[in-house]
Amino acid sequence: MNRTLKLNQVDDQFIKQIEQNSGQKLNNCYQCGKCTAGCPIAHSTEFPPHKIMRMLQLGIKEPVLASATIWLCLSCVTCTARCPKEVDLAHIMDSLRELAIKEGVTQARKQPIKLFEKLFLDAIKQHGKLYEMGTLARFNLLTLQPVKDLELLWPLLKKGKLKFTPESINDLEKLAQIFKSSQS
Amino acid sequence: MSELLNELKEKVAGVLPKVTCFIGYGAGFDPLRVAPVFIRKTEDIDRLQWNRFCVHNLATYLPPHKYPPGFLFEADEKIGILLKGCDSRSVVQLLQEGIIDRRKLVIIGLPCWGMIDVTKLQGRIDINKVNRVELDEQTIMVFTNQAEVSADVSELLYDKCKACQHPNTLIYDEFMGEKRELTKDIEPFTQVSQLEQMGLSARAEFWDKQFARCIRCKACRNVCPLCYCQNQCLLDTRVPHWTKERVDAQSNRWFHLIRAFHLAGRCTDCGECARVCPMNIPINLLPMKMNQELFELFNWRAGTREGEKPPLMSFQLEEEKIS
Amino acid sequence: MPKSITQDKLADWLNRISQKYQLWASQEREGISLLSPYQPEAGFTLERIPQLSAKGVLFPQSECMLKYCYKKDPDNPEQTDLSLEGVEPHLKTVIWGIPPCDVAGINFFKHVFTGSGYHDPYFKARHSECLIVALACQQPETTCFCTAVGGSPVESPGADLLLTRIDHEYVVEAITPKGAELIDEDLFGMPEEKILKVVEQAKKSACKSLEAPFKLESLPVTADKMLKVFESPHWKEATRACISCGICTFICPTCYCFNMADEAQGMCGERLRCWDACMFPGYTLEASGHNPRLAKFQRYRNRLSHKFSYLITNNQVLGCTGCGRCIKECPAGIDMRRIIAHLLKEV
Amino acid sequence: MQPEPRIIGFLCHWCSYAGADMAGTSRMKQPASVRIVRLPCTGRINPLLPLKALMDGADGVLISGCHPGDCHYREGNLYARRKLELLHRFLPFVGIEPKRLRYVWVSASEGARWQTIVEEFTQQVRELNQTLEGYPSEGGKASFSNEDNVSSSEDKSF
Amino acid sequence: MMTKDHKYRGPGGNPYLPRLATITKLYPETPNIISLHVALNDKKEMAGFSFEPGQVAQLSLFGAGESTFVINSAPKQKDYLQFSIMKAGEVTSAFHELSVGAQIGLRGPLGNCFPYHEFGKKNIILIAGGLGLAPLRPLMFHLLTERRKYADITLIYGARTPDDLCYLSDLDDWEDHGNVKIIRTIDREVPGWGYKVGFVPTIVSQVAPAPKNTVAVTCGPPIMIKFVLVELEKLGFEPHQIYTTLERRMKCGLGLCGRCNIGPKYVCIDGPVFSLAELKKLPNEM
Amino acid sequence: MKIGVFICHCGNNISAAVGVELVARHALRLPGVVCAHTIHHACSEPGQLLIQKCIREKGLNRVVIGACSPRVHEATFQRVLVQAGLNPYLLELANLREQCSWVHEDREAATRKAIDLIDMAVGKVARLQPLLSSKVDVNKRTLVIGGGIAGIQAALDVADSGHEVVLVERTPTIGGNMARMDKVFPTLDCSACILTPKMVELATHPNITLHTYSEVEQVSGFVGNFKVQIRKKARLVDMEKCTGCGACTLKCPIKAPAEFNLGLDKRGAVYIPFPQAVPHIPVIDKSICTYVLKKKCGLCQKICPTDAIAFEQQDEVLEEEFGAIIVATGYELMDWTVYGEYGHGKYKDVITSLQYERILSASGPTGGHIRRPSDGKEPEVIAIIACVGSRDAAHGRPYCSSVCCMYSAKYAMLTREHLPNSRVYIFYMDIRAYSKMYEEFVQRAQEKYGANYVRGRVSKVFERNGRLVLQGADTLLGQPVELEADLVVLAVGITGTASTIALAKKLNISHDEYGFLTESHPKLRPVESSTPGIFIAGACQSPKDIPLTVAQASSAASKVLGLISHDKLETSPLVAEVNIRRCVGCFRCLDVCPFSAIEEQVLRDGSKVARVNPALCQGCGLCSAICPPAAIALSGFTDDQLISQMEGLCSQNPV
Repeated sequence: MNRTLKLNQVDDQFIKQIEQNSGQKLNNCYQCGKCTAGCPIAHSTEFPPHKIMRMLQLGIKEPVLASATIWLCLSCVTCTARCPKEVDLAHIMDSLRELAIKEGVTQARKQPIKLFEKLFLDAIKQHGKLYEMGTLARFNLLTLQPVKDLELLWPLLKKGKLKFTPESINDLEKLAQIFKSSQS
Repeated sequence: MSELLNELKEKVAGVLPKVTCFIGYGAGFDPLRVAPVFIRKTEDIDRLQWNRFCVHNLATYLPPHKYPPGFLFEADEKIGILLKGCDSRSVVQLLQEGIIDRRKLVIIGLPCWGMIDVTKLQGRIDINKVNRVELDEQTIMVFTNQAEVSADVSELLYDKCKACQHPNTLIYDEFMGEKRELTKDIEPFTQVSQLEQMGLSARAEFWDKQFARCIRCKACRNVCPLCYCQNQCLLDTRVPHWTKERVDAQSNRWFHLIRAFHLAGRCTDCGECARVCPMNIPINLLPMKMNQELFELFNWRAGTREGEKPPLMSFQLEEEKIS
Repeated sequence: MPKSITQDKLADWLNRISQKYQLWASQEREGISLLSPYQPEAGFTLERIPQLSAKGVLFPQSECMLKYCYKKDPDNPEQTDLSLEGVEPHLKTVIWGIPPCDVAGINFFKHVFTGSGYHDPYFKARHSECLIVALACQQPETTCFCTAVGGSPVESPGADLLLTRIDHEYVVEAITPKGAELIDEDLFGMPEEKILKVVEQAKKSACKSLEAPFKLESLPVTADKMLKVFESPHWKEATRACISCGICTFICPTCYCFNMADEAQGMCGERLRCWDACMFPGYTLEASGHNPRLAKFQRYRNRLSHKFSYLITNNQVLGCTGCGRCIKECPAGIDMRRIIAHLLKEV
Repeated sequence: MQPEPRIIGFLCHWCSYAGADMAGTSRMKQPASVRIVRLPCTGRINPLLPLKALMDGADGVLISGCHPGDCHYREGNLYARRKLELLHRFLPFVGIEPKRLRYVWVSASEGARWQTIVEEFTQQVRELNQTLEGYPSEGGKASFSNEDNVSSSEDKSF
Repeated sequence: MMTKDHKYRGPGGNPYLPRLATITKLYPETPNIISLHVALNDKKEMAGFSFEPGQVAQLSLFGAGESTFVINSAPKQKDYLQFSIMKAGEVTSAFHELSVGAQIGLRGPLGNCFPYHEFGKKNIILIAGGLGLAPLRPLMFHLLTERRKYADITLIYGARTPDDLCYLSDLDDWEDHGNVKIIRTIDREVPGWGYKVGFVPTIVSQVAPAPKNTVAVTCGPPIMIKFVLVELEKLGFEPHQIYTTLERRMKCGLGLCGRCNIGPKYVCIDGPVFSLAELKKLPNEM
Repeated sequence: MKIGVFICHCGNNISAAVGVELVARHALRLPGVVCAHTIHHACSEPGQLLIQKCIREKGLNRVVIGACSPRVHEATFQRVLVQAGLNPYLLELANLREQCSWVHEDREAATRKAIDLIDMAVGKVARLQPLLSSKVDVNKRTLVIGGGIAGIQAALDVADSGHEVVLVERTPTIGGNMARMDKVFPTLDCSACILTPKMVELATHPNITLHTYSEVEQVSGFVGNFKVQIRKKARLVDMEKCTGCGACTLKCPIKAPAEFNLGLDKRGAVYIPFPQAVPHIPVIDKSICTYVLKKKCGLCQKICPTDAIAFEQQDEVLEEEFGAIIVATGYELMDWTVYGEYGHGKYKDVITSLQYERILSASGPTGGHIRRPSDGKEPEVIAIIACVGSRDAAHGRPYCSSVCCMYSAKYAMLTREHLPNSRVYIFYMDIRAYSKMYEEFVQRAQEKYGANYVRGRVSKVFERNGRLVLQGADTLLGQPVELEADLVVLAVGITGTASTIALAKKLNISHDEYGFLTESHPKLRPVESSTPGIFIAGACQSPKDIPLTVAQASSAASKVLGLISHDKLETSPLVAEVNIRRCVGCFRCLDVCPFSAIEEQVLRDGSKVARVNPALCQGCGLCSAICPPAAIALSGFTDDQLISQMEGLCSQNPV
């Protein structure tokens, strides 16, 4: 990454693709950093959101697609909500993930993230809301790290933050419809 | 010394046709003293003296403001003068202030090894009864009718000579003898530092005592080459009413403080004020303290660099040493 | 009959005098000898001629002549009242141990301030209650010339007592009855005959040791001669080095010129008289800006003419006691002896 | 209780006097110690003025002008700064406590700063007064009082 | 002439102490000269106060100081003394700030006076410039009280501008009722000025009074006096026919403080009036 | 001396904290005070009348008023004195409100302080002297120096109000730098379209005399009365006869770099700087014309249809008088060649912003087509480097040139309009787009025109394979970057000009180390120079864009109109005065006077003393603080008055 960046070798195609897929003008970003400031995962990633934006503006493709950021993104949409230039960053992240999957830029390290996404969505599909205990237990077992985060169990239970049994929403029918339509 | 004197006489003989008057040193009332002489004729050249008693700063006769034209010199007279290193600082300062005209001045410069402060002999012998003196480079022998004493010249030097920074005339038309090198760095403001070892109130007391003696003969002011306001001196006026008539320690202190401030950045440390004081008050310390501070603040030493603006006549937006 | 006192008893004597009188004696300060109000702990010295003459005791450098006070009544603010109070000093004083030339100076003041013209009440009051103890001057200084102006280093008319030192003993001659009262019998003894002879001898040799730099004829002739050399170019020539300071006048035993000025503090204040010096350029400066003695040679000429001519004309007294202080202390090395000698030769 | 010290303030008209006015307009309470002499500019200050104030018995002298670079007359305060610094450094040499003199820069908008400076400086002078430290002389203190100070003592030496 | 025994004794015999006095009237004479009427606070002393024309007094404004002024009221005037003060130095400026009722100090009379008793039967020519008329004013009053004793009286009076002329109403009065010939002059032409134009010495040479049986008295700025004396001598006046009053910086007024001397003479006690003959004997130190 | 003291209650603003009756009673004890009153509102009509009544009845000749700050009501009370027949300067105010009652709570302490303040005021007032302000005639003519947009606007504004204006322009035409520009931000309208009408208006305005190719040579005098020498340099073309046909310029065989196009092309020895020049009259460059140099050629003379070529013409020096002067001398680009790293002038395709303006301009050397200087090709990649000679302490340019951000964005837009396929990179540090529509302008450049902004300075420009390579960094990315460009435009910083400095010396106004003129007060007197009567407008004061320049020019014009609306100027009598009897002629006052108000004066006896020109003196008092014998005194603040004021405090009786 620390090689000198040749500005002339800008991947125009990449920029166009992202702009098209996301419907956002990358140049609208003026690098104020508010996205990063509000991002819950910014601290734990190599490229915080604003930097992703900057790289996109310059057409830097591979490092962006290979970065954990796009997978760690929780889609909490805080960035989009707070962007003074109305850039829908969450949308751009989606587009990036899409492109990454399409281009097969998925490294081994990133697998658990995909797994987590799957388990997460499964739980939602099933209950209409998150079943923390179940999802985590499955994730830990499937990633072969059964005792991970076990020390958190007791304090969370004590405070009533974790429940052994899942809760479901009332109208699971409708939820199923949503899933269905989104997959089509 | 005597070689230098001969050279001086030759030089003056050479200079005299170019000037109307040459200011030098001549015999005083006893062998320990000299007096300024004003040589106008060739036959008077023999009155010149050069010895270890020639302490007077002859520059004091130069500012025309001090003596209205026609009373000491005519307005257009060209003057020759003998200047020691320390005295030449006064001339440089006067030139800097635009008070004297270099073109009307012929300066003979020389190296100086320091002048003997005859008052330092007092206590060893009554200096007011001396009728004979023998002097060589190192030793002085002094005789009265009743007694004699010999002393080491280096011990008897004026304090200013002991702290001499400029043994050679700084600005001159002709230089006699060989320039003297200073062998070691000498702290120029020792006299000031000595006094500063006292506490604050001790210093106040010291000055109270000193100023209680002052008789306001104003010789300190009048002998000063830089005090050229003469009649118009602030110390002589009642409008504005800066000074009080009563001669007491309080108002004498004020008198000398005013003078010190008027000399701030201008005093060239010639020490004449202290020398002429009939009450032996070390008045030169006040302007010397100013000099010390101005040196520390602005690296300023009056009378050493012509053409440079004195620190109190100039400023910097950002002062290096003032916060 | 002369008495004598040994050196070790002098302090006792002074202590006793200082009980009854304000006593002035010389004190050693910063390398000079100064006539000061006597304090036993400060000691005294007889080694050297005092730096300043004794005139300051009877004619102080600054003296309050009167006090005034303006008063206002807040109920009648447009009216301001004035009160005046003269201040005349009455103090029994002894001036002790001064040389005959300074005594001559006081005699001179007596002529001028209490002579034929107006009397000066301040000097008069001080002088009338003042006793003078003179000390014969046995080893004159190189600048001394009292004999040339009619004085003597060892005789002191005008003093009340005269001391002459012989080794550790001082022979005391009472010149006036008032002086005799100062001699306390228990401290004094009778001098031996041979001591008195030594005194005579010493006095003679002291006089001999003084060479007269010039010879004056009678006072009126001197006055006349000095007036005649008024236009001499020598005045200008001889005073080129003068810096117009006041040293010569302030330390002079006979210079008496003064200035009068008010100092206010709020509504009250005092009128002071302070020594002034005719050598100051501003001395005769008029409010119009005109100065009749603008050049220093004119001022110097006036000073010496005053001493050697005008005072003789007006007060029949010569204004110089030959103490030599003005020569010794002149910052410019001006020697009035040479000038007088030179001028007298011109006529 | 010790009386409030008397401090003479020399303030330039354009910045500091206006700043002191500003403190007044904003009712910023201060010790009643400073008596202000209004000047057009600190450049007008001859160091002899503050010195005379101290010699005549002022407990303190507070000088304030425009901030360097902001002088109404361009450079008056810059000259003043040099002179006052020299005065400040010189005072102890003749036995005057330099803490009795302070020079500061206060702009027309700095009422609060003026208030703080007055409080601080007054406190500093109060402390000095308790020890009578660094008075120019004993006579100095007295001349503020009611005493008829016109003296006739003549203990001169000759 | 006044004799020296006519001394000012002062309260308690101290000649340095002034008597207390009050300013009873004050009015501007010219833009920088005021005239004061001064009355001694002690009514008896005031009534007994006598002086001769030419004599001076020292006025004290305590706090500012003391200065010498010639008494310019008529010698017969017994309820006040008049002084005219030009603003020049510290003391005179302070006097200009006073108002009626102000308390001042007065020492006097001091000095000698004009030898008017020697003027009998003679022509008298008075020559004055500016405030130099002040010493001549009491003399004129005195001469007019005994007008018949004297022959022609002429006054040549000049100033820089018409505004600088003092005692204008007196001039008219003397001219109209005193049988005095008055010649007014100013230095430079000014519109509306109906009299002579030129410096006083020039006018003196123009008027050319005959020296025979005449005395001339002149007073004014030193430079004017100097040239008037020259002119008079040119006209044939002998030194003993010419009188002038001198101004010197005075302090004590008693011949003691030592600054107003010209040679052995003190202006304060031997003067201020001198004849030219006397002056010629003195060293040339004007 | 009759002093009246009036203590104001100020409603209860003062009396709440100060015992005003006690203060007034105390005042009666002070020397010279003949009456003392308290007044509820001294500034109110009854208050003023009471003061006047006392002045008249008691014959007061000095007045002390203890009330509010002199900054509030000094002028009011001065008028009260005048109405009562007293000189207004015989007044001293004691500030009992802002500096006493409002800031103290302890009533006793506040009263004691109030008494002190009255003591001081009485002390000072006793020494005050009546002062008369002198009046000087005001010349109604205005000189405008500099014919750029600032000078043009100022001249038109003053002239439109019916006053006579003389405009002096150093170059052969007016228009200045604005005339060089193509489009101007933030609207991108054509510079010439808005400027040239104004130029023509100026040239034809009945109240304006235009001197182009002229310089101010000498200035003396003071506000209301300046005397100015103007040198009209010889054009060698008779302006009366010339019709501006331009035939001569076409025939001239000599070629020299054209100043107007900043050396991008050449002009003849006789030339018209640019097509819209005003006056549209050629000038002959004497330094290269062979006829002038060697008396050979003379083609122009031969061809001129109106015989207007006048080789015999000489410089002419005019002496004119003015009441006010507006300086509008504009700016220059700093000498960017100190940046060796940017090619040092070595690469033809590294050009300055002003050069790029000319390239963009339809009347420019390329006819408005973007072609690079080296080979005339259209560039594909254009790099703009901002802050060249701005915000750069190392090159002695610590300040922001304030317009580069904007014109860089403008270039990006114009470039993309001209060459839609080009790429524009702007290397910048910060974007400063603070004014109306500016931020939007920059955004537009980025968003609509695709300008590539790279945050980071370029460290080096060098050539590689016929292209210019820029070594930079993207600080947002935290990574070095490199760009190959075809044309590099340096946004060169703006600086004051050497000729402005020289002019400032003649005018005696101050300037900073960069050659910008210094305003009298950075906030409150932004168009006044340090010398009264001389005003400054435009970029000669600081880097400025056109809207600000025009605003300042109009502001200077209104200041001028304010000044010349008076027939006479009253000068403040609070100025320094020399007592020539005391002056010893050391001239320290002359050295420190910031306003050159002090000059030497030779007296009749030949001695030299100082003299103050009261019209130039601003009353700062530096001179009186430095004068050793106190010969020069600042009226109203003399040593005597200040000492007396201090003694008032030190010597009076306490309560």
